[in-house]
This record gives sequence, C-alpha cells and structure tokens, in this order.
Amino acid sequence: MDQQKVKFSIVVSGAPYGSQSASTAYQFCASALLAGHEISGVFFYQEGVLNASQLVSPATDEINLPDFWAALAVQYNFPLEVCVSASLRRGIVDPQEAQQLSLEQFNLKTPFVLSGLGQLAELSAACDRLVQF
Amino acid sequence: MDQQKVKFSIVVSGAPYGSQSASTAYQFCASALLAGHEISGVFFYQEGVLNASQLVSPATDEINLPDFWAALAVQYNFPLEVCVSASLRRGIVDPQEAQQLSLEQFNLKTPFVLSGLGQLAELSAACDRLVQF
Amino acid sequence: MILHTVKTSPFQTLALHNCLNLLAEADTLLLIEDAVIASCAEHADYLQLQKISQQGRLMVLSSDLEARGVNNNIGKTCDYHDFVNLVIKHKSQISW
Amino acid sequence: MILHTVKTSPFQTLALHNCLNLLAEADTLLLIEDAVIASCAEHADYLQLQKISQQGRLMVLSSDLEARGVNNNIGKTCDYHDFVNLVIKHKSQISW
Amino acid sequence: MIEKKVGIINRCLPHGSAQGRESLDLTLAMSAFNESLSLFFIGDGVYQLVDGHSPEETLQKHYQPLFKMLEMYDVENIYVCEASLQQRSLNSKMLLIDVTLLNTTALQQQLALQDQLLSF
Amino acid sequence: MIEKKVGIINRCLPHGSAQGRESLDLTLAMSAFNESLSLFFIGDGVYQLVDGHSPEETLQKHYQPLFKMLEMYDVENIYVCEASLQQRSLNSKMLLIDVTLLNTTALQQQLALQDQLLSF
Repeated sequence: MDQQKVKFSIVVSGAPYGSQSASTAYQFCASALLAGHEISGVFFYQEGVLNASQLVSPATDEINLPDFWAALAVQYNFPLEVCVSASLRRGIVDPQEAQQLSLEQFNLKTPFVLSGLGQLAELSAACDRLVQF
Repeated sequence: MDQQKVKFSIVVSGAPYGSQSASTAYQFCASALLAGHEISGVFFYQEGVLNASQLVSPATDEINLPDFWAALAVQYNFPLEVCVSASLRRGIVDPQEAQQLSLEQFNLKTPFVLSGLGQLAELSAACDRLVQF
Repeated sequence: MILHTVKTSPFQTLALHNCLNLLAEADTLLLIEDAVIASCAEHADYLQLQKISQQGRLMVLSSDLEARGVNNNIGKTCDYHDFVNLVIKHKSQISW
Repeated sequence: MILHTVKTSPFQTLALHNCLNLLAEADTLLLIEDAVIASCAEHADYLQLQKISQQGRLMVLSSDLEARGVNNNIGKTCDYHDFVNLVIKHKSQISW
Repeated sequence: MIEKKVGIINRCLPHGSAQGRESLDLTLAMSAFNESLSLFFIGDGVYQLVDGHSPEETLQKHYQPLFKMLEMYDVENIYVCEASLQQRSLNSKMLLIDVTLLNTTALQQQLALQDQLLSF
Repeated sequence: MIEKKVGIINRCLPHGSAQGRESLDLTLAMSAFNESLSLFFIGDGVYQLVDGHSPEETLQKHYQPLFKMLEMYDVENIYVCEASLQQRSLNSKMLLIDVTLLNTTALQQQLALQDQLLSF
C-alpha cells in the first residue's frame, strides 16, 4: 500500500492555539498530500472546532492556522467539516445559525462548513485510514 | 480574617466548555460574594478568554457560562478583564480591534473588556487573595 | 502556608504526584474536579495522601464527588464556602 | 496492528503508561509533541520503552525533538512523511 | 462494501472534561449510519458508567441517563476493562448498563479487530 | 504599601502547549508594574530554558530568545529545581540564562515567601 494512493480522513480535536495537536494534524495532512495521497475530508470536533474561526488574529510573526487549513483545502479540494453542536457550545457560528439564534454576529470562516456528526460517519466510511489528532 | 471582608482577584485559564475549571471559578466567585466578600476583578487568560464570547450558544438544557459571568459581574459590579493578546490569538475580538484588523465581525460579549496584562498586575496589587483556576 | 488545588485524576496525570513532592508541612491540599477520585480509589500516591489526610491537611470538594457518583475514603469533604475560607486562611494558592 | 500515537510527557501524564499497558506485540508506538521527551530522559516507564525500542517498534517524530532542543536516546526518528507511511502500514490508530 | 468496524475508546472521568459527553454524542449520532460500533471503557473511563452521577452543582450537563439509549440505538458491543474496574475497587454491579468485561489480552484482541478507532 | 511578591511557576514543556510562551509574556508584561517577581522552573518546566529550541517545523512560535530579555527587564530571581534537572540528565550549563539552582527544601522555602503564585 506504500506506493498506492491512500484516502485519509482526519479528525482534529485540538484548538488552533494553546495546544500543538491541530498544528500536528495540519503538517500530517500537508505531508500526505505532498506524497500524492488524498484527504477525503477533515472533521473538526471538540476544541478542534475553534480552528474554523475567521476572527483568529495572531501576531504577524506567528502562523494563522485557520488560514493554513483554508488554503490547503482550496488547493487540494477537500472539505473542512465542523461539528455544529460542538461549535455552538464553543461559540463558532455561521450566518444561518446566527440568524436562527438571533445573534448579530457570526465567525465561521470560509470554506469551513458546519455539519452534523453524520458527516463524520461518511468520512469514516469513505476513507482507507482514519487518523485522530 | 475569616469574619472580615476579603478582596479576591481571580484568574481564569480554562475555556467555558470542554473543561470544568471555568465553571469551578464561577462557583467560587459566586460563593465568595454570597459570603459577603468582594471580587476586585476576574482576569481571563489563556483558554479562559473564550469565556468572553457572545456567540457561545449551548442547548437550552445547558448553562451558558458567559451569560453567568456577565450577570454576576453586573450584579456585584466587578470588572471582567480579558487579555487582549491571548484573545486575538484565539479569535476573541471587540468592535475596535475588528476595525483595526479589518475584520467584518466581532464577538466580545458585554460587559467583558479587552485589556492588557498590566490590568492583571493591578488586580494582583489590589487584592487580598489571588486565586487561579 | 500554601493552598494547593489539584484538579486532575492521579490515574491520568502526575499533577498530584508532583504537588506532593513540593507540599510543605504547613500546606493544605484541596482536591477538586477530576482529582477528587484520588480520595476514593487506591493509586501510586495513595499512602502518602492518607498520611496527609491523617494530619488533617487533605480536603475534598463535595460537589465534585457527587458529580461523579463517588464517596471519599480519606480527607475531609468541603463545599465552596469552605473553599473560600481555605483560600483566606492560606497566604497563597498553587493551581496544579 | 495498531499505531499508537502518544503526545504528552511521561513526567506530566500517564498517557504513555496507560498506552504501554494496552500495546500489543504487533503494535507500533510513535512519540509526538511533548511525548518525544520520553525518548530522552529516564522516567518510570523508560525500561519498558527501551524494550520496545529494541524490538524496532518505537518511533520518535524528529521535528518535535528539534523544537525542544533535545536528542533521543532510544527509538528511531522519523519525519512527517514516515508518519504518513506508518499510518498506512497499520490498520488503525489510537491517539493517546 | 462491508461496513467498517469502528471502536470508540473512553478513557476519561466524567465532568472534569467534556470527553465523555462528546464521545457519547458521537456514538449515538454515528449509530444511525454504522451498525458495527464498539465502545470501550478503559482506565478512568469506567467512571462514565458508575451509576449515580449528580453534576448539577458543578454546572455540568447530566448526560449519564443518555447511556441508557445505547440499547435503543442498537449499540450492543460495550466492553469494559476488568483490570481498570478492579484497580478502582469497582465492580460491574455498580454500572448503569449491561457490559462485557474483558481482561487485558481480550481487550487487545477486540481493539485489533477494529478498522478505525476514536479515542476520548 | 509594600509591593507584593509574585511567584510565577513554569511546569510544562515548550511547544506542546502555550503554557511556557504565555507565562513568559505575562512575566515580561508584569515586570513593568511589579519589581518583586520570582520565576520558578520545576518538573518539565526546566526544558523551557534548555538552549537550542528550533520549533519552526512544528509551526509554533520560537519564543525562547525572549528569555534573554528577563535580565533587561530586571527579573533576576530565577529559580530552577535541581532535582528536576538531575532527573532529566540535564545540568545548568545547558540552560540559556543564568539561574539559581534550588533543592526541594529551598524551593519550598522560596515558594512560601511569595504572596501570590501563578502556575503555568
């Protein structure tokens, strides 16, 4: 299988800042894609949903992990799925949810999308290897 | 000192959801105030800054910790200081910062305020006891 | 006189172990959150904890025991009101 | 065949210890993030780790060693490309 | 296509973190799409199932009753580490639901059978 | 009013979490307001000071050079746990800055002198 193209699904459970695991997940994905493999999708769960915030604004000498995820997903055309219930509890909201909840602001970044845990089941079914960070 | 009125400053380092420590901090503050003591202020640092999000939207059978903090601070008239640099890295932004950073949205909740670490030094100097959660 | 608050399980982290290494004779240890389990089940540092309990320096937050459906075998249970008074009685606090 | 990834220090958590309790003979252990330190300094589970290293089943992510300015004494260093191939070679992964 | 066997590992105490609650959410949701789920409770994870949680004063959600829905959702492979129970002076009668106790070797064998593992 | 003695305790490895970096930020910022700061490096915290961090490939900020600013900011009470260094086969020559080594008893005494403690 080493020489074959492998489909990965990735579960990110850590915040973009404060712990390293989301950065590790990003480097893993970038490396897998560089080696010619495929990412079926990245599912953001638990603290991982904070990677989807468009308001993350680190200093200029630091990397912006949400930007990195967005650029990688656009370049290689894979979805960034963010668990909606984990998101709402942690203050990650898209325009539609904001409207439903009567919130005047939202913060979900493009191309991250809020989705249900069923989406994780689909990513689990679709891939050759599931990796959790 | 048991019978005297004591001034507490509180440092909250944990997110409002995902770990218990911010809830513990809240219960501590509520209990201290009920006993007649004073809270000089609460300083939110590290993951604690996420307590200041107005977008946190848990299910109706769950408590909304940012709401709880806001209500307690208004009732007892103490400040909720949120470290600005820890906030920006984690996607907590007030209207002024949003404008400066050319972000179209913001998410800092009232009456939380973004402030520098100097404010923690002031809270440290002003209190009888500093407690970290 | 330092109040040491430990919040993680002795089966998952070494916070309690590392705290015990620095606990001075005048200090008090308060178990909160997941750490309350250290007063219920035997673990690597249980004997040392028992000794501190016998010296009256081990406190356990009762609401965290109740949350997890367990009872403490060692230490004295306390509520948030007692927690506040423990902070007042000690000069400083270390959060482990 | 399971790939176990451990990411926390053996001086701070029992993740490595608990992982070793479940590590089967066909499994591989990969140390990442703070856990790389387990390959540099002696700790409670060092001897067991050494045994796994001798069996060729211990890997250490080199970028995490470099980040912390340390070198491994046991285990085989690997980069992210190797990490990807380790995942491919194993049926499943457990993140500790 | 044969359905993948997915194992969900629970290693944490309830309420100090959201691990237990979010693991259960995930299990109940995934059970609608995958009938080959197995749950593992190891280490402190066994406390998730110890009957009698009462987290109201800690401001945490009382999700323990939802474990009873596992049966309704046809999640039947529920494995508990026997050594972890014993180490904590617990036994299976103290647990909220019916489970299968496994010794370490049997646990390793069951884990090895899974195509994918998620850990909480 | 006598200035409060504030002790800042560092217990974590660099880069796996932001503890070390945010502790240093706090120290440098507070030093402008309080001249009685003391830093403690215990357990894995000693790795914060081991010279030679190179975190670029991990995407983490390389904040270690900022430790050299402590002197400029007049933060001079920097205590390192001797036992923690020895346990990790490290010694003070491997550290980026000059520190005072303390044995466990001396460490307990210094901690007891502080009016307030913050832990990272």
